[in-house]
Amino acid sequence: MENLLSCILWLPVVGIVAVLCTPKGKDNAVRWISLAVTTITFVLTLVLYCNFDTSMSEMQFAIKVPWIKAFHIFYSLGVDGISLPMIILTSLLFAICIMSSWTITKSVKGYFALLLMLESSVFGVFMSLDFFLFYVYWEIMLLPMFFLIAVWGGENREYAAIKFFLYTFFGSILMLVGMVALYYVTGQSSSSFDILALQGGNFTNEMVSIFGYDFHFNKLFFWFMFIGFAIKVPVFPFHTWLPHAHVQAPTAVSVILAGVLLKMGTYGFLRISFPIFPEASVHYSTAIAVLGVVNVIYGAMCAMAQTDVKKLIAYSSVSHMGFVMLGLAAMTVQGMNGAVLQMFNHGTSTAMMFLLVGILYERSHHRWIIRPDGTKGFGGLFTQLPNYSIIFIIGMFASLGLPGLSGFISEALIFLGIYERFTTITVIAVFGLLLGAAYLLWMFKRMFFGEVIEECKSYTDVNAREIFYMLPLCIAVVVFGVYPTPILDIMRASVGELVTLLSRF
Amino acid sequence: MDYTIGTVAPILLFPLAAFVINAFIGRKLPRQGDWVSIIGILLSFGWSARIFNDFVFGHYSSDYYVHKVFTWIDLSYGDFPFQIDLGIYIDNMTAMMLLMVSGVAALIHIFSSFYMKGDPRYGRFFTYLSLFTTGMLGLVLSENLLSVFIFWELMGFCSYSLIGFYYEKEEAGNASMKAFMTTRVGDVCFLLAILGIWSVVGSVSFVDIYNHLASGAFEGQVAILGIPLASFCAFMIFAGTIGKSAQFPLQVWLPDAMMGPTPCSALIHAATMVAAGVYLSLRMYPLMEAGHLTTFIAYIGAITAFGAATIALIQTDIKAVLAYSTISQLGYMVLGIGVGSYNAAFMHLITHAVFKACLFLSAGSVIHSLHDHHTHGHVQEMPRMGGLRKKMPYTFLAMACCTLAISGVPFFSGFVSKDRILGDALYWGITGHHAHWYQAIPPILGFAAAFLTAFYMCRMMFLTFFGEPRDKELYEHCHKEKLSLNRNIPLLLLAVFTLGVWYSGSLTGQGKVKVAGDRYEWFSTLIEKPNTSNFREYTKEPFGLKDTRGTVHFEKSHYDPSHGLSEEEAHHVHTAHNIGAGLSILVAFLGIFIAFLMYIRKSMDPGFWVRTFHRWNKALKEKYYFDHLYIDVLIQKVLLTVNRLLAAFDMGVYDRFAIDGMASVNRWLYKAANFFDNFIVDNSVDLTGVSVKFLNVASRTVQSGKVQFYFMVLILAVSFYILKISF
Amino acid sequence: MFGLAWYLGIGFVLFCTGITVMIARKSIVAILIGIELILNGAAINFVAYSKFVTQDLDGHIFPLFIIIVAAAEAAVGLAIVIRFYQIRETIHIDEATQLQS
Amino acid sequence: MFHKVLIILSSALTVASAIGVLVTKDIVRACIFLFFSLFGVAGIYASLGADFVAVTQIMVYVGGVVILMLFAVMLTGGPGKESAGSKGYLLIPMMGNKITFGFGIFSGLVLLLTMAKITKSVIASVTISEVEGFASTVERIGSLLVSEHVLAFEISSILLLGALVGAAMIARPRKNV
Repeated sequence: MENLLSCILWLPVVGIVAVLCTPKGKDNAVRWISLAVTTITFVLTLVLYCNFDTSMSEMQFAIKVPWIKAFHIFYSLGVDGISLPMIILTSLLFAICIMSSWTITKSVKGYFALLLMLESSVFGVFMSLDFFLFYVYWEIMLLPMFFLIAVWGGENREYAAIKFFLYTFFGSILMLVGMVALYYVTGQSSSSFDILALQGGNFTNEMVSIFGYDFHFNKLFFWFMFIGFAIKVPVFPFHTWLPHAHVQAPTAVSVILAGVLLKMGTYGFLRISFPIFPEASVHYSTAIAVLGVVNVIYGAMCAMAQTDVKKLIAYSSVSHMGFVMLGLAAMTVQGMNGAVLQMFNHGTSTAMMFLLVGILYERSHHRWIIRPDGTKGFGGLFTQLPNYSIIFIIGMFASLGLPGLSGFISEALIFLGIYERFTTITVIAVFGLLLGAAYLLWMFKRMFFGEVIEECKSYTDVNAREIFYMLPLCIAVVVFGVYPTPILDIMRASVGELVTLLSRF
Repeated sequence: MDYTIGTVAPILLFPLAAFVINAFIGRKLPRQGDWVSIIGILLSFGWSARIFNDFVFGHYSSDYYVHKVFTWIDLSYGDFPFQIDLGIYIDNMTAMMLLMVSGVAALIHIFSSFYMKGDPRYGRFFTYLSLFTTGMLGLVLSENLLSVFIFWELMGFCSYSLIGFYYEKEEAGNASMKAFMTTRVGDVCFLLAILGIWSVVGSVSFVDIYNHLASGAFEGQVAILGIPLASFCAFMIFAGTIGKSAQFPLQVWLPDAMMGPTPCSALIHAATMVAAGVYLSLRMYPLMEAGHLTTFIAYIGAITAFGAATIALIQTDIKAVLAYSTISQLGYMVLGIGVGSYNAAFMHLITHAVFKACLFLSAGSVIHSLHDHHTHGHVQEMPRMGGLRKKMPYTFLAMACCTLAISGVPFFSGFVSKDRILGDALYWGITGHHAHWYQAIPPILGFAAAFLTAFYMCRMMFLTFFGEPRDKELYEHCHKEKLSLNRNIPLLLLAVFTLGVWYSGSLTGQGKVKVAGDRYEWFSTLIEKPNTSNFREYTKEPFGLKDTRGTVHFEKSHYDPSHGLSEEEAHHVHTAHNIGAGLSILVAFLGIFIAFLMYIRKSMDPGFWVRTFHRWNKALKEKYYFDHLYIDVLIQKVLLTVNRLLAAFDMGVYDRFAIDGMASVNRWLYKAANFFDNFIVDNSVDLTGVSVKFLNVASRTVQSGKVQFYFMVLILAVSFYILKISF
Repeated sequence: MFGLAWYLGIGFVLFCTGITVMIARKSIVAILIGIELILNGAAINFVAYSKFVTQDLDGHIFPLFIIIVAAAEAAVGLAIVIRFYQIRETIHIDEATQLQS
Repeated sequence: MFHKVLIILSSALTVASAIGVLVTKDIVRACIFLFFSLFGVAGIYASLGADFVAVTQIMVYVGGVVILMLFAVMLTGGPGKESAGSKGYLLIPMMGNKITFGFGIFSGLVLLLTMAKITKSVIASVTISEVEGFASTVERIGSLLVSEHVLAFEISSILLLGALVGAAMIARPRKNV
């Protein structure tokens, strides 16, 4: 059991080797190997879930081995209630993405190897308990993303890939500065990179002097970390990489990007920013809430004006991640739990949306709701693709927060959490739900209702493979919408502990 | 019956099971699974009837209730308790709602098997119906606002799907989206109310809210901008009602909702779902009072009742007339809430559900039998009908009963409930002690609307069933109606329950003209405003235990003609009611008479009135320009423009200049530095040509991108470094 | 006269010539030749030191490995040259601009 | 005497040929000069008493690498094609121009200066002694290779294998270019 995490972490790496060793031309073997690896990983995460003790808030399955002794860097892994849902989500989405990528024909080997590499690095981020290790995985993750977008993307892929890379890299550099600063302020001791040892708000009295000005250590470096993670979320002024990256990326990468990678930003808040700088977090929670509500409204309004389906959904991700930010700013049990739940639920629902758009794209090779010349890109899909439409309805209503589907509970918990602290902000943010329904339904109306337009008549309905990989997500969306307790139980203790910590400041 | 969640849940679970079965394997079942849905709702009806029997004929006490909860979400950790409960809350009102909803729904299910026959998506229609019934029954059984909200939205979804049922039509898409979005405006407000209440009560259970209202927890709390919390929450809940029950100013969606199949219009957009808003306001009535919102509510109700009735005057589509009459009748219920006529408002909800369902089903029966062989569609336009009573006598009979009921003719249910609302409004606004001058308008509008209602309903009847057939071909193709189980029986059954005697022992419902005596005033006796002081000592009852309340003795309620008022006040009230009853009979018959003159005797020319009030007529045709205001101005001009500007700003300005601009800034800085260098060199060094040439060579070499040059620089730099440090 | 300094001098002359060749020449083959010279210049140093300073045979092992590495590098490098020639029909190093933006 | 002659001859050969590599116009000639230069280096090894290294040098370098280079030159269009920059009276080598040549010489000289300085201090700091006599090193090198340096030895074999396969892979003619 001690090595379970390492198994999950390194299994995709084994998969990479296996994929690379496959003889040329055996593309199907590559696909099956990747699928097998991701499926086994998913099963292993389920084993992890079954053996997880939900009553504990501490790290479980922890392992700590020295890595670079000179700098007190450890290979230190562990999961708690915040990271476990993310790990399960990651492994599930990757298995689904492998299935959805079956139709990729351009350098199959490289594509699947990069996907597996991405999976391993994402696991690394969610499991690391050593700040240095966390940072390393955080950076490694950029590499496969860059190539996946730049090689397998749409027509403007280089621009999007470079933009994505530079944006995120800018954030990581600020994070690196913060990490190094922490290393020196803790006296380069054996716990300088230990995330668990750092947390608890030990830096309330430290001051740093930059260019002759004195700053509170924790307030200054809270913002360094904040920007680093906020770019990944993305929070309002740093969000513009997202539409580009989403529109250009291939379907599976969009799914991973929206489903998992955005969560790494908010996970960073929960794992690093809030526990290490609790005082500054509480002090600046209003700012976080304001940024969150701007995200919600701004993202939704931008989404409404889009004529490209994928761009629309990309902006809706901006809007939905704003809810997560609101939940984090609430700093109450319901808000925080809602935020973590929203991270999970957004992962499933938005993954559904991107997969569905990808399925459509494979048939139509364009994504215009309304083309630039004013004609309809799609029309009457409901008549043409009945089964597809039903799945689309489930995904769409989960995304707009219909009760009974997953999005609602997390949003309700977030609102319940934040109302007492920021009433005005809540009143504004609730109207984000309205806008959210508006742009999704408007899109749905324009694409699915009415007579079938001429070019849509050749589209075929979803095939068995597509239904097969949409099914787990549909089930997750419905089941966790009705009965979210399995996930809430995992996270309750860990989130509660974090709230207890924050409430002391 | 032992009331636990387990024993009550089947009401909900039967239709739910039907939904699940139909959703997954419905297409493979014989008859596409319609019998599954029908059996589900019939079982549910049986169960509801049993509860109704228990509550109405068993305990016969107005403050008896059953309240059971279980924990749905528990997030408590350490010092932070937080849990969300779900559960059931059954009192007399719930019991009646259950019976009404399941009964009406069962009949509509049966009728649908006639109306939808041959539709390519026959099975799917029943799937939606089952889901909808689940939602409505769940809403009625809910013990807290959050679960009310959940089922409320679920019904919104069903409504969306059913309005968009004929998705080949572009207008169906527009209408369904309009319906969902308009009601969602109210829903969002409702959610805000939940949040506000939660911040004080720590739960949104009805009993907890009553408890906190009784102990005055809402006093002194401020929501935002200095608005008292009670007013804020009450307003927001009422905004939910406005959205769901299509009140002014969010009434626009309901007429468009008639795009859906007629049985679903009957079920959702007339009888049950739209009444959910009123039901919610009734449940939260103590909060409305605490928030001092009643006058506002009365105004909204009166404006809606009157405005919708005027629009209904000129409609030519039979379903549109019924849609506007629905809005108008819902306006009456809201007016009833506003004027404190709790009991009558709820009674009107029930009676309206029955006769409006019947009206819609009758309309469906008419529409279904009128088949245009040129367009292959059903005909809904009244100008093409006429004289149909000979062709379809049973439909005519049912519809006539309902028309009399809705017009407020004595002996019919509409008269009993509407008359009491109008009487209470009269007392509240004009004759009562506490009546202020500004309260006089709602009752006046109410009576005016009653007159208009009688007129336009009779106009509809006369245009449809009387006179000569105006479209001969259509008339000839219409088959003679035969008595059939799934077509006429539901109509006639519903028509039977439009008689007033089922609801009240007296003619006016006030015990004034006693037909059968006090014993049959069960409705007035059983439904009373929630008395919040009863809940002062309330503590939560946990899941699954036996009903502790069974041991508590409740006084059997008796009919009290003076409603607990002092004798003098009761006299005033009764006087007002007598006047009100007289007036409403008068206006009803006046309306019928004028309609008779215009459309049967033809001695009055409707065209004259149209010409005289042509500007108003135009406004009515445009539905008072609300669609124009909302869609063309607010959404197209304002919201979408703002959105487009924002999106253009985001990608075209912010991203292009602020983010990508970083690169340009770098390039410009480089150029500036380069220019500066050249400039300085040009002017300060005498050897201009040489220096320029050298600089050119240098900069070209530096920028060459050639490996060897870089290598050389590397060598030189290393050499320099070594020479510098070691020697 | 022919002590350590002599041998080191030879080695350095070889090394610097190699550097100069690398910088001055534009042919990829010539650059590879320059690299060979550099490697040999370094190898001479090892052997010279082993004779005059440490007096063991470790200094002889290193030239062997250098030779091995040089052989490997030459093989791969020349293969790249040939491939490059197939694509560009020249071996001028300034033509290798595909990675430039 | 033989020893001194050997030293002088091989040193002269090495340096002169290296200069030749630098200044010659023709790439084939550069390869030939390299051949001689490496041969001279082998002679230097021999004069240092490193018989085994000297032989290896001749076998691998002179016999292998240079021939490989000649092949490469021939496969890539042969000599003369690239000597466009070599006109005028100045002896500017092919495939370069005056500027690169100048820079090359310049940096070479700077480096030489640097190295001379380093060498001066190094020689001053080490104790120089000379091994008397000459004994064959083959046996001892052999045992060193399989005992102390066995890891490096094995790795180098893998490296060679990799280089071999890699070179074959890269140079393999493909149609779809």
